[in-house]
Amino acid sequence: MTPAQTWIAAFLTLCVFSFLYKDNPFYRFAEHLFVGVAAGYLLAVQWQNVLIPNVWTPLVRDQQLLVLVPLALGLMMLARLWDKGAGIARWAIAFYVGIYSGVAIPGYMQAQIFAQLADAAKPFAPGWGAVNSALVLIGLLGVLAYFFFSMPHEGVHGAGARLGIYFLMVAFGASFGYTVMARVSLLIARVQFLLRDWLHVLPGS
Amino acid sequence: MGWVEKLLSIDRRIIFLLVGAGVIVPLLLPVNLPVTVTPRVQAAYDAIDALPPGSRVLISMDYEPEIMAELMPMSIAVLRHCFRKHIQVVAMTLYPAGTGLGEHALDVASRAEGAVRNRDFVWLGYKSGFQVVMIGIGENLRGMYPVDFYGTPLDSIPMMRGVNTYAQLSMMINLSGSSAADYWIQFAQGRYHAPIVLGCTAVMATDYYPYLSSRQVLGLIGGMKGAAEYERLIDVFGDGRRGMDAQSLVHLIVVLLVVVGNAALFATRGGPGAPAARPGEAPPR
Amino acid sequence: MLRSAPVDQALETRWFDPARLNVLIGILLFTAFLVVNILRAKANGALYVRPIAGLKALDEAIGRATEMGRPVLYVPGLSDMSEVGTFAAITILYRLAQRVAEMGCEIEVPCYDPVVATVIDGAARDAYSKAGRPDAFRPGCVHYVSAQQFAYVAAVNGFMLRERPAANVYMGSFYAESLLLAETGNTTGAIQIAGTDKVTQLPFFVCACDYTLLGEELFAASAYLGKEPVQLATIIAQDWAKALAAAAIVAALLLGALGHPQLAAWLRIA
Amino acid sequence: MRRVPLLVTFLSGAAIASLFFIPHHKAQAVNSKLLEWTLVVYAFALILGSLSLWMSHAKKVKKRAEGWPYSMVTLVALLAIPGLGIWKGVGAGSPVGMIYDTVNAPLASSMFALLAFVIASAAFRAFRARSAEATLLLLTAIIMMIGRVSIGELISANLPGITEWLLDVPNLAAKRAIAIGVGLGAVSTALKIILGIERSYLGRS
Repeated sequence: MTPAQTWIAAFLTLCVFSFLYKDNPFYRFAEHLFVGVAAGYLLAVQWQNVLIPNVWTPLVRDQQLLVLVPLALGLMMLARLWDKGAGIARWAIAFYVGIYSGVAIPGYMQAQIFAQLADAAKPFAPGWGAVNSALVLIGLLGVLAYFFFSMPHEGVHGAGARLGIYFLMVAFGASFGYTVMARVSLLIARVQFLLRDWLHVLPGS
Repeated sequence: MGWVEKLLSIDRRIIFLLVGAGVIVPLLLPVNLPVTVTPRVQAAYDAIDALPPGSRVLISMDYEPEIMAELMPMSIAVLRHCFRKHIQVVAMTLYPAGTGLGEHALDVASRAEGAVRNRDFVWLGYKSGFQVVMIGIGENLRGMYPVDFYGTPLDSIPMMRGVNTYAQLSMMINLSGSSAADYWIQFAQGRYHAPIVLGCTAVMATDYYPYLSSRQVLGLIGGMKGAAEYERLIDVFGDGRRGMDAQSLVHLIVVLLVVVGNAALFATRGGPGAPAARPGEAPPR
Repeated sequence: MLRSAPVDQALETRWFDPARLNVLIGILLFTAFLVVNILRAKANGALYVRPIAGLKALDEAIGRATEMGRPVLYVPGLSDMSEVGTFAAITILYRLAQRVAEMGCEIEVPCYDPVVATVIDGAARDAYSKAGRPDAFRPGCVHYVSAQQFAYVAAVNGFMLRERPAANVYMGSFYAESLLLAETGNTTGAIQIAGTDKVTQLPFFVCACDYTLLGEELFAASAYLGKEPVQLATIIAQDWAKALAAAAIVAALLLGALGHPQLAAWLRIA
Repeated sequence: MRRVPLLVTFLSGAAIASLFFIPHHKAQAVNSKLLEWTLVVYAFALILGSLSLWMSHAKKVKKRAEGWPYSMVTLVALLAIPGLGIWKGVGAGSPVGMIYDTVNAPLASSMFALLAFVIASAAFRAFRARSAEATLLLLTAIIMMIGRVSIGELISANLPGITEWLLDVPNLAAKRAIAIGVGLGAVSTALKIILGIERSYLGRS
């Protein structure tokens, strides 16, 4: 980054942090700038990385007429700009939704269900490991019981579900702790930027 | 108003100041607390370390600047490790804004280890569409990337000789800040059986333990702390380790806030000054 | 310039991958469960599905909003149509909008994804018609805000602070923004009900909201709210699949211990 | 005509789901093509969204509504960035790339870093041990927060081991059950969509 870029970046960083004191014009400016730049950037990227290589080049240079299909679907999407076009836009939405549903079915079945089943069915580790393997199995069955909807949580099933919720809470606690860790890391990096790259009071990387 | 109520109604800006100080002070006055290596990071290191010199790995750096704090230090550390071991790197990103970051990581790491572009690494840059790219590499890498980021045909790059699918790559290393990691597991690992080492943000880390257990992922580097551990393993002092003092202190502050908040509430429970519960409030499940 | 030898790659010419047979059987079995339960539901009507705590609260929340004359805020997650959580969010909104229309209170739906915004707008209009009050639909109550995570959050937080909705409902796929949204909602004193399949965000919703639908409860909720036999049947099909999964694990472990590892091997993915 | 979108969803979904099982290179080429088409549809949807964003801010400016100068900032960025991007590209080193690094990146990372502050204040006011479950969640979170950083090792050499166990056993059990459950939920939703049982995405049920 050039010094001018560093100063702009530092200014914008401080604009955002000023929100911690209270909502103010600097923050509002930064927020609106952010919305515009982000939306504009996404558009530019889609143009350069999708519309040019996947529509323009194959159509104009290579004369692949098949490209007319996605182009037509895309234009149908734009028909939504008018109230009467809603019906036409549905066709494009239907295609889009169909593709991603179709990808999801075998994708989830394989990588999320079968992979986990296969691993859960692995023989127990020897020694103390077996205790852990057994706990994992019990927790797994308990949480599955919790997510069983067609029976009331009573009797053995209720007890299993109760156990399941405790396992869930420990897992949530773990995620929680890690999330705190992640956000703190991001703040550290921001402060490093301000102190090192902008103010030069920290040694360089 | 008793002291407990006063404490509970403290201005949140005082807490913000506390957090700010918790980050700034240790950065200015580091004590360099020790970093212990955890088993999952060790496993990631070992998996990469076990590759023979001359192996080729695919590294996808799938993150944008807002979370580079967590992923850039580990990208540099992993790349340095590869270069040091003479493992050739095919690098790419699935995010347009990741191109500058990936280039930067390669630049820092290659300079530190004396690696050379097109001999020790190739930079493919950005391509759009997660699944499209991942399946594309599984079928025909040159179909996806006829040329590298700088326009050099892959066919004229010596280290790319014979490389055209996951089958010719010893490992897929994903340094990811998003669901791209799930797709790499689903496609590169699930469909094409590439061994995967994953580096991700700390938030994502706990979600991948089932995949570690099922060996769909061989090792896991989580967040800035994971990067710090990796830096220790390859014996360098980077941004990961530099941040660890502040990380420790702020964690301590957050824990204290939880404890104090709960203790204060406990002290007032049932007392005359107890804050009335909001209508509709129920215990969280 | 150095030229490498052309890459010799045998092209795949098989028309079926036998290693994926298990996945195919899994899908077929599940489809069968679905069909059987739909037939059962059509034959005898009511199927039992246990109540989901957060859902009962939805009615309470709408009632409170109506009494107070303040709107209900509905956040359909920060994902696009490729995410299943988004579909659940749309279905739940459809049911919610019907009740809102019946009770005669206002709803506000800011959207993150432009495609989702178009889809939800259509669904909401339809829900109002179905409730018999198409005129009560206020155009513009469903709108696209920003496809940038934090720009979106800034706008929604602003709405919460200014308009003080009586109830905030967060349903769908949520990411880092969950806590910022739920915390702001908490300070305005709204009833908050959340549901997400993104597990990492659940702790924040659990702590900051009054009710939280955990993981797949989100999917179940979308079916449950409709109370239509066909939708309930899908919940039961999922339960059957879960029971089968648990049985398969236990059976594979037992058989494995007795020296028959075939079932465990069959479950392995390729 | 009302049934056409349902047919489109069914055909596209069923096709791409079947292609999962067909490794033939020609089938896989079709697979890639279909996925590529969705990228084009998305690009057009983004144009649609950006137009609606433009219109809402333009309306504010036209009406001189409260805060309209901020909307001007958004409009200028929304016009200038795609213009520059189409003209000069968006890669590293291009003007848009530089604007991204100088404006968007610091804004986004600062916004993200705000979360560190918000978490701390929420930790004090909202994270309450109001029930056995919530207590378990908070206790796990505290152990994780302390045990995963250096300071935890100074407190007790066993802490890192405990956190690893929490991740490896209860966390694994719960996350695995959730993976299976969410996977089934996803497969079921996707099946319902393809089979036309779930139609709310088309604006009618």
